[in-house]
Formats: sequence, structure tokens, C-alpha cells
Amino acid sequence: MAAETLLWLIPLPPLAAFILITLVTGKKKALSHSLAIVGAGSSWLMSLFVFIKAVTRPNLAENPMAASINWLPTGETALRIGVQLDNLSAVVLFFVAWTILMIFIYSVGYHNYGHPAGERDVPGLPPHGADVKDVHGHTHRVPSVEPMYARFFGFLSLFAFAMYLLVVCDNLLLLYTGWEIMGLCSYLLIGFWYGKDSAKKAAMKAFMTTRIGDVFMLLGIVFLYTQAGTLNYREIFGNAALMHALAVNPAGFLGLSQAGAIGLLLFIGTIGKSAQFPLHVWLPDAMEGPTPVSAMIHAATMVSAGVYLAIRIFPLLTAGWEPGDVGTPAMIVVGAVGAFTALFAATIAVAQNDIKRVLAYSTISQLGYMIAAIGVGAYTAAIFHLVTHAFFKALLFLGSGSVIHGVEHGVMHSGEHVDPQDMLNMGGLRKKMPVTFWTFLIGGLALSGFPVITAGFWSKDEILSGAFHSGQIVIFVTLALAALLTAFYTMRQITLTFLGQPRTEAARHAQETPWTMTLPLLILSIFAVAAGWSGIPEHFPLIGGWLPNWFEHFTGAMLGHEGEAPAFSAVPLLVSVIVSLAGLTLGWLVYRGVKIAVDPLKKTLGRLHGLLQHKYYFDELYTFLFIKPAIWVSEVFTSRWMDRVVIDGILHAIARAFLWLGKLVRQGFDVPVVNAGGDAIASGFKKGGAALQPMQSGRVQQYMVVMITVVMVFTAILLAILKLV
Amino acid sequence: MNFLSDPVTFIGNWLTGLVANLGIPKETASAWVTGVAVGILPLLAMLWVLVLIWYERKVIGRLQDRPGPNRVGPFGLIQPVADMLKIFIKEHILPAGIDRIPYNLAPILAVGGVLGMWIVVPFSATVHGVDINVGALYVIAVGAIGTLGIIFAGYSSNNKYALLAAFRVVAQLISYEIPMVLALLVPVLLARSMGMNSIVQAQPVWFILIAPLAALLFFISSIAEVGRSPFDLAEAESEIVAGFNTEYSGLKFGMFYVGEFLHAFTNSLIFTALFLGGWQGPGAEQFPILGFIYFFLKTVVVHFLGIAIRGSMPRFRIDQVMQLNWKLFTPIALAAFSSAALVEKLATNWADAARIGIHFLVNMIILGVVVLIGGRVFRARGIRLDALAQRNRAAVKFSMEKSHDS
Amino acid sequence: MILDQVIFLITALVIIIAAILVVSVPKMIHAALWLILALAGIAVLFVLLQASFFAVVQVIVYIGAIAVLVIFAVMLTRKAMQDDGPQLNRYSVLAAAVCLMLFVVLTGMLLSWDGASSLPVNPAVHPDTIINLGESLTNPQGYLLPFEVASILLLAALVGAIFIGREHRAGKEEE
Amino acid sequence: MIPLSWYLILSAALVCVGVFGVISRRNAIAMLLGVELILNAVNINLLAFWRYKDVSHVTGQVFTIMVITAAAAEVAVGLAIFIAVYRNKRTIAAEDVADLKG
Repeated sequence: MAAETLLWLIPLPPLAAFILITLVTGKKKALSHSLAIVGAGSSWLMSLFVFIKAVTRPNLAENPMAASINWLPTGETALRIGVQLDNLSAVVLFFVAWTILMIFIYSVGYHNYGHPAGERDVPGLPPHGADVKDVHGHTHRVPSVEPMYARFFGFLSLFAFAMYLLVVCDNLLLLYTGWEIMGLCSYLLIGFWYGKDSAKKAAMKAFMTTRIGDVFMLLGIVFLYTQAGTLNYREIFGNAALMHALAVNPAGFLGLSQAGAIGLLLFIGTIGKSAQFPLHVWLPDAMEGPTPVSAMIHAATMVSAGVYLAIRIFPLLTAGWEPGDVGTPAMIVVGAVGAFTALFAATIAVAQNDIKRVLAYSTISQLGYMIAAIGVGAYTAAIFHLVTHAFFKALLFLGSGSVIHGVEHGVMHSGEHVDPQDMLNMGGLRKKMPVTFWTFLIGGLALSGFPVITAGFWSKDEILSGAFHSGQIVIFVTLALAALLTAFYTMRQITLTFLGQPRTEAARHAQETPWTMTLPLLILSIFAVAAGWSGIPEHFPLIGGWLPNWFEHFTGAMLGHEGEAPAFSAVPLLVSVIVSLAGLTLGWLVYRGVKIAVDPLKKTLGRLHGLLQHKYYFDELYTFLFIKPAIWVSEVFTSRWMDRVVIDGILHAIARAFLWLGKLVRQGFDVPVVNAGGDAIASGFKKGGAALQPMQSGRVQQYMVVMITVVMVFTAILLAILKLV
Repeated sequence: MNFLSDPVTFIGNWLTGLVANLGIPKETASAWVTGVAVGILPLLAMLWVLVLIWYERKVIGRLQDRPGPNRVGPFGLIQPVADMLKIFIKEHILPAGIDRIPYNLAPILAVGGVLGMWIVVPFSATVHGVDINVGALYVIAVGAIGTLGIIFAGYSSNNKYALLAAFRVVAQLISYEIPMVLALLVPVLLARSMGMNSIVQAQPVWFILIAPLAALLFFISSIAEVGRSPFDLAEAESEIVAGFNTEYSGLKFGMFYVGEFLHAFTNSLIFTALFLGGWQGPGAEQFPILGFIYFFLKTVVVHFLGIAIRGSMPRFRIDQVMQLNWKLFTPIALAAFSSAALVEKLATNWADAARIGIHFLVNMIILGVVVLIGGRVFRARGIRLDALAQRNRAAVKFSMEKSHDS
Repeated sequence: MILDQVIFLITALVIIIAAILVVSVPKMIHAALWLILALAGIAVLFVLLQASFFAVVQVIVYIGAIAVLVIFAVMLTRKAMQDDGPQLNRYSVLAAAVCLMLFVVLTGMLLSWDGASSLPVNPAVHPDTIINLGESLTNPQGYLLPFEVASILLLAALVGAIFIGREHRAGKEEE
Repeated sequence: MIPLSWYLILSAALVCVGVFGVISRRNAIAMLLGVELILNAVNINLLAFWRYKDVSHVTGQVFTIMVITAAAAEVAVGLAIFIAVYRNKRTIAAEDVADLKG
């Protein structure tokens, strides 16, 4: 089978699984998750196969795997849809396939498959746990199985379908389709426990916020289509004349070129999807979804789609730019947004106590890194960080879910009512949950860029180096500061969660999670370390050149010119090593001795800590700025004034006028003329019918006499006419 | 063409020559002789009934462990003649309230319908009445006239029992015509002709070997058509006195009587022609007289079989008769006919032996399926064929004991 | 050929007289008998037309089945129409006049047609017309479809007749 | 040799007699007999035209078969209806069955 054919097929198994689960197997838990995992597994298998094909294919960048068919006829031409796999989508497909499969397997354990149903569980709320009696007659409180187990896998499958579609498609419209389906899935999964008010609100918030980005993105797509006449990546980016025209022609606003305007419009979509400042507010709230699976989607997979889009449109953003120059306006905007988000989110993360929220903000921050990398033109570095981040952030989220799960077990066991997600309630879990601890540690070190061994170090180092070489020192410094904070809050998290002594009874009774949850952790931890080795710069001291810098070559080929490795400089390297180690040390020092559930930074930072903990009051600001006015406009202005007073008033006036007119017509015309006339006609027919009634005697033979007579008469007439003529 | 090998043709030619010598044109002479033959043939048939009556009474008697007629003449040979004389001289009774025309027409139709069949029977390679190209269908058509005779008799007699019997027997006759026609179509299909002589000529291998199922159905249906035991509902004494001919006596009754005996024999003739190769046999082409003898012998065997059944089976109930026909015979006949058509179509170019083998095999398969599945269904619905047979045996035993006693 | 004509005339006479008796005799059972005679005469006509297949079919279907059915129906409904009541209704005189006129008109039309006096094209009909007929009835290019439709019609009529004629016992719920 | 017109006139006469029967007989079954006569007249015509035109052209015969089929169906259904009517109304006089009159 041709790899192109397989490409078509990759998104389909999860879709089939979704349809089957939703329509058929909704009641059967084991069948549903088997279907979903088989679907994801077959997509995974096909993805790996085409990935290997793609890697071994010479000149993949110039000659990607592609196939397309006519879809919508638009006048003389037809909009074609198709699939394509180039270097970028190949690596994205690789990590998407792995992480999705891991999520699916992990979800089985996370939703307590095999546990009894809780007696108080209702759909729309997290399971409360169930009482079981063991052989000795003791009653234990154990986690109970999720009531909407199958539905969860259905949504997850739909999500996987959309993600695969987005990765393998060859044009922006199809990408947009996948993008929107993922938006829907995100809404459904965040609001999965719709019985919780916070989940409902978070789901709506996520949906509305990303919608802002999506509208702009759609504008960008339309703009691009009007200019290029196509939405296919290769036909746009491979068309030098078109790209030149786009780069040169002004867009007519803000002094941007057309390419820059389109790029920025599309980039706003990325801002929404990848939760960049100022549309970042939905992502932390999205942690209301089933911990941490949907969070993981919102952190490792779906939000990567935003970055993927940004990388996709890199040629548009950088149109007219030569490496070494100061960036285009679009690039500067992108870089600024990215760098600011990276630092901004990192500062918030420092003050969060919820284990998932820390990771959520960390995600925003890391995505900011990638965006910033794009902004400074460090293309391969952005992709590299996208891949490594996907692995270690997936690992961290799954790890945090495992932790929560373990602590929940402790909560149920001890009966102590504490928040199982609050890190201040944990501590000392490394002995209780060794697998989770070690894998979390690996992930954390990768996140903080622990030198040399972790994947995060290599990718982050490349971004810093790219920023440094681009000459944008502000961005470089911002990113370095963000890296320091990253290492700090990561160590804070690890220390608070795993090290030291248990601070609560629940943490004391925490328990390691089942193999379906730990297995994905183990697999992902391998990637969290090893993924970095594919991109070690050749010029790196000591170990540079041991392994070929495959990643750079592979993805760099996308730009057409061989990724010219910037001259090696010790500054970014040293900076990244120092901030990483410093941050980690600092984190450990500050949090090692925490005995009670109070953050020591609170005292030190004072009001600033409160500011950070409340996320700079952004939610409140948005509520004040947008939501309140919107409610006011809808409730007071539109509803009360416009609708009820003005429009209703006009309508009532018209209605009254017509009522009057109707009365007039009725009394003047209808009753005397129409009714009387109608009655006259009706009675006329009645009388006529009564007069004709005897004709219908019901006697067949009488009819027949008449019939034959008539036939004869007509025949005679006909004959007479024929004779005459 | 000599007398010994083909006497009928010889006599015919001789007579024609004789008449032609009187100065009459050849064609007219031939027509005259044919007319004489048309007169002689029914006469022969009617006389032959005398032998048939004796033969049948004798056989039934022996079957039931009685001597049968043995008083008048040697072995009672003259008994039918005596009966005939008695019937001739009996008074013609016209019961009150009868409908004259149908009443008198009925016996004529009953005999005429049977005699009409003789027209198309090919007695030997050269002797046959009319070889019309729809002979097989003609047999059925003329048989339908006999039905009319019965219904007339039943209706016109002004007798409830006769009417009831007529209803019963007409329902039975019309119903059994269907499997009979369907079974008859199988030899027609195999011979690719409806002419009786062509059917006989197409039987170097007897059709009973190719289509045993159709032969079986035709045989049983023809018994039902004649209305003889076990289908003799028309004359169930215990229920309806003497059936449709209750009000008949004398010669008119005699004609019904003759018609029945002749019908049984005629059906054996038709069966022989259709399924047993008719006059076919070694040397029959060269010596038509041999063919005549073969035909006669085969017919007698078939006829004996019919008598044996008559002598050993008690009658069905009317509902059983109808069920047997509509639920068993008609479907089987349909299956047999369509399978035969299919096999003929598929095996057109095969060797004869293979074709015949396939036909036989398919017939056996249908029979097996019917016995297996049909038996189960009938048993499930409370119609136990074996129980029926057991009951019949008991009844036979009882009647035999009774006849011993008397 | 005079013989043909003589046979035809005799048969035609029998048919017409029988037909008139069918529509005029008071006793229904006699009407049925006369109908049988008329149908048999028509079968003879078919023989004259060298359509022996149809002659036989005429006997089987009309005399063997339809006539018997009619007689059955007559017997079953005997009480309703006592044979001594008036058998013709009040239109009968008018109907007779109309039919007579119809006959005159039809005959006039026929005789004014040139082709009416034509003779048979080839006196010796090929004996295999029946094979022709059979083949055209089973040939998809021929009349297979009408033939099958006719058989469906017959089946439907059979089912319908059984359903209508079935006795619905009083007190028993209708299905 | 019989001219075609003989057959045609015969069938015309038969049709007229049949029509008279249908119109004037009170008994519904007798009306059915009239219909049978009409249909037989049609058959005579069809076969006569077949015989007197092209013999190899079997359309006339085919139509005769159709007519016979239709007649059989008509008699079966008609008699079933009459018997049902008789069962309900104790009459089969055509003029008594006029429940649907206006």
C-alpha cells in the first residue's frame, strides 16, 4: 500500500471509534475503551509506518508525500482537499501519535476501569467513590468508575480524529476544520463534568475565548484565499512569485505587507488556541476537565496545534526577511507576544498551589517560548521544542494526574477532606508512588532544562541561542528570566509534592496507581530524555558531533535552504545551564523544609504573591471589561430598551393598526360580500346536487345503459363527421 | 405391410381400397373408413369394460380373500353380461323435482368425457386416433367434462346427499387437476411436445426413470380424478348414501358405473403412454402389433396397481384429501416441474446418461426433503401420516373380519 | 370449402342461440349450462381457426374451471334468487333496443370495411405456431413481462378471492 | 373458406347479447355470465385477426391468453364478492346492492 493511501486512512479509525461508541456501544465500558484504543492504536501504527517512510525518503521537503482529490467546485476551479506529509508534519505526527495513544491507555486507569460503580455517582459529576467489602468483612472506600465512561472515550476519539486530520491535511481549510472540531472536543471535555458549575463556566470560557482567535484566523484564511486563490501549503509557500507579491504588496492597514497581515491574522488563531497573552485565560480554567487527561490534551496536544499553525505559516510571517536581519513587523509582534507570555505565565506559575494549574501556566509559558522562537526566526528550534515539550509536558500532566489519583485514594482511605490537587497538602510521595515520582522527576528536569541529559535542555538551549543570534537581546533576556522561573517552579512543585514528609493524612495514605497509568508514564519518560538527542548541535562542546544533528537537518530542509547553523556562542549555552541549575537549586532551598500547608514565598513577596496568585487579576479585568459590558448591553440596552421599548413599541403599533384595518375590512367587505356570496354559491351547489342526485342511483346496469347509449351516439356522430369529411 | 405385423393399418388400407374400388374418391373413402373406425373404437371400449368389471371384481375379491364372481359362466366370466342385461331392462325412473336436461345429460357426459380421451391415445406406432399437437392438454380438457357430468348429476337430482357429494367431488376433482397438470407437464417438457405420439416416441428411456416424482404424483392424482378408493368420497355410503348418483338407476346408473371403470383403465393407458414408454419396446417399430401388445401389458400392470390400492386402502376424510393436495402434492409438483425445467436447461448438452442421472437424483432429493421436513411439519400439526396408515390398517382388518363373518 | 362454412354456420347458430338463452332463461343453472354450450361452440370455432391450443385451453379454463365456479356460486346463492321471480329488470326492453342498435351499428361498420371479406393468408398454418407462442411468452424481447404480470394478477385475484370469500364468524374478532 | 367478416359479425352479435345480459339480468351472477360472453367474443376476434393476418405474428394469441387470464381473475374475485355480499345482505340482485348511491 502506498504511504499516501495510508495518510488518508490515518485519521479515520478514531472517527469510526467515535461513531461506534456514540451510536452503538455507549453502554458497554470494556467494548468502548477497546474500540477507542484499537482505533488510536491503528492510527498510531499507520503514523509510525508513514513516519519511517517519510524519514527514509530523500528530498522529502521538495517532494512530500501528498495526494488530493477535488472537493468543492468553486466556479471553474475546484477546491481540492488532500493529505500531505512533509518534514514538519512528520515530526508532529510522530509525537501526536505517541501522546494520543498514551492518553488513551492512561484514561482506562484514570477513570477507574474495573472498579464498582459508586452508589451516589451521577452522570455529569466526578465519581464519589464506592464502598466495597473485602473477604474479611471490612468496608473500604475505593474510587468508583466514571459514570460516563464510554462517552469520555467517544469524545477522546473524536479529538484524536481531529488532531490527526489537522496534521496530515494539506491545506488551511481542512486544518481549520480539524481545528474547530478540536475546539468542540475541548468544550465537551472541559465541561465533561457538567454538573459542576465551575466546569460549565470553564467550558464556555474556553470555547468563547478560542472563538475570538478563530474568527480572526478565518479572516486570515479568507484573505489568503482571495490573494492566492488556493489554500494548499505547497501551492502557496512553494510559489516564489506569489510569496514575493505577498511580501511586497501592502495590506492597507498598520503598514503591514499582505503576507504580514495574513500571517498576523492567522497568528491570532494561534494565540487563541495556544493560549498566548492576552487570550491565555481559558487554559488554566480548562483544568476543570477530568484530571489530567483533558488537561493533558489542552497542554500537550491541542495547544500544540496552535504552534503548529504558527510554524506552518512561518514563510508568511517571515516573508521578505533574510536571516541575520532585524525581523519583519509581524515577526516582532510574534516574538514579543511569545516572550512576554513565556515570562508572564512563568511568574503566575510560581504562586499557584494547584498541581495542575502550575503545569497549565508552565504550558502557556513554554508555548510562549516556541512562539518567541518563531518570532526570532529560529524555525527548527521552535519545532524541536514543540516536540520535546509535547513529550515531557504530557509526561508531567499524566504524572500529576497519577499523583492526584493517588492522593484521592488517600483521601478516601483516610476520610480526611482535603483538596487532592493542592500541592501544599502533599509531600513525601516519592516513597508511596515511586514510579510516578521518578517519571515526574524526569519530566520536571526536562521542563526546567537540566543540562545535557534531558531533552528540554537541548531544545530550550537552541531557542535561547536563536534569540541571542537574532540580536533581539530583550527577547533573549526575557526568555532567560522565564527559564530561571521555570526551573524554580518546577523544583517547587517536585519538592512540595514528592520530597520531605507527608503534610496530611491523605498524602500519607496515597497509593501507586495501576499499570495502565504508569505504563504511559514510563514510555513518555523515555522520550522526554531521548527526544533531545536527535538535535544536539554539532558545535556543542565535548559531545557535539557524537550524534548527527538529525533534527536540524530534517526540519531545516523545509525552509528550502540548508539550515545554516549559527556560529556557536558560549553565552546562550552558559545562560541556559546557569538559569536551569540556579532555578532548581533555588526551588529546592526554598521549599525543602515546608512542614505546614503555607507557601513560604507568601511572606517574602507579600502583595506581589497575591497578585501572582490571582493571575494578575486578568479574569477580573476581563469580567469588568468585556463580560459586564456585554451583559449590560444584552440585558439593559438591547433587551430592555431596544427590544422592549423601541422594537416592541413599533410592532405593537403596527399590530394595532392592522387590527383596526382588519375590523374595517371584516365589517365592510367580508361579512356582507364574501360570506353572503359564498353562502349563496354553496347553497346553489347544494340545490344543484340535490337536483342531480337521482342520477346516482347506485345501479350499475342503469349506468351501463347510459354509457352504451352515449358511446353509440358519439360513434354515430364520429361516423357522420368522417363521412362528411 | 402385412396383416400379422400391423393388422389395424392393414385392415384400414384394405377397406379403403375396397371402398375406393366402388368409384368413390380416395380422400372421401379414407374419411368414411375413419368414420367407421370412430364408431368402432368406443364400441370396443364399452365392450372392454365388461372384461374390466369382471377382472376388477375378481382381483378385489382375491385381495380380500373372497372368491369374487364365480357363479355365472366359467370363473364367473359371464357375470358382467348378466349384470348388463339386468340394467338394460330396468325401469327408467325419473325422480320428482329433478331438472330434466342436466339429469339426463350427466351420465352421457360422464361416459363421453372418458371416451373422448381415447381419441389421442397412441396404441401402437401406426395406430392412433388423432395426433393433435396438444394431446396431453386435451386429455385434461376432456377430463374436465366428466367433472361437469358429476356436478350436473348432483345438482339436478333434487337430493341433498347427491348435491353434497357433487360439491365434495367437484372440489376434489378441480383441486387434483392442478398437480396432475403440473406432473403431466414434466413429460411434455422432456419430450418437448404435447402430442401424445411424440411423447411416446421420445421415450427410449421411460420417463418414469427420469421423473419418478412426477409419475408418482400423476398416478395418485389420476386415482383421485377417477374418484376411487382412497379418494372415493363421492360414494361414502355412511355419510351421503350413494353419492351423486343416488337418484340414478337402470341404464343411467350403469353409464356412471361403466364410466368409472373405463376411466380407471383409460388413466392407466395415459399413464403408460406418458411415463412407461407407451408402445415402446423391442421390435415395436418394425412390428406395430408388438407395440400394441407391449402397451396393453404395461397398462394392465398399472391398472392392477390401481385396483390393488383400491382394494387395500380405506378412504380419506375430505379435509385430508384437500390438505394432501394443496399442502403436499401441489408444492411437490411445482418443485418437480421447475427442477426438471432447470435440469433440462442446464444439462442440455450433456450425455444422456448423465442428464438422466441428474434428473433422477434431483427427484430423489426433493422426495427426501419432503419426507424429512414435510413429515416433521405434518407431525407437528397433528397430521400423522403413520398414524393414518395404522388407522387404515386397522380399518382394513376390521372390514375383512366383517366380510369373513358374513 | 363448403364443409368449413357449413360447420361454421351450424356452430355460430348454436353459439348465438345458446348465448341468447344464457341471458334470457329464468333458471340460473340452465343459464350456466347454456353458457357451457356457447363456450364449447367457441372452442369449435377455435379449432376451425386452427388454434387447437386455444380450443383446449378454452375447454379447460372456461368449461372446466369458470363454468364450474359459476355453477358453484349459483348453487350457493340459490335461496337469494328464487328462480321463479322476474329475472330481467325494468331496463330490459330499453337494453334490448340498445343492443340491437349496437349490433346494427357494429355490423354496418364492419361491412363498410374493405378488409372484412379477406380470406386466411395461408391455409396451411404452420403446425409450430404453438412453439412460436411459447417462445414469445418466455422471451424477454417478446411478451415475458406481460405474461409475468398476468400471472401476478392471477395470484392477486386468488388471494383476494380467498380473503373476500372467507367466512368471518360472528362473535369472532375480525383480524 | 370462411371470410373474416363472418367471425367478426358473430363476435359482434355475441358482444351485443352479452351486453344485454349485463344490463338487464337482475342476478349478479348472470351479469357475470354476460361479461364472459363479451370476453369470449373478444377472443374470437383476436384469434380471427391472428389467423387472417400474419400467422407468425403471435400478438393475437398472446392477447387471447391475457384475456383468458383476466377473465379467470375476474370470475374468481367477482364470485367471491357476490358470495360475500350474499352472506351479508341475503341477496345478489344487482339493483339491491346500491349502498353507495348519492
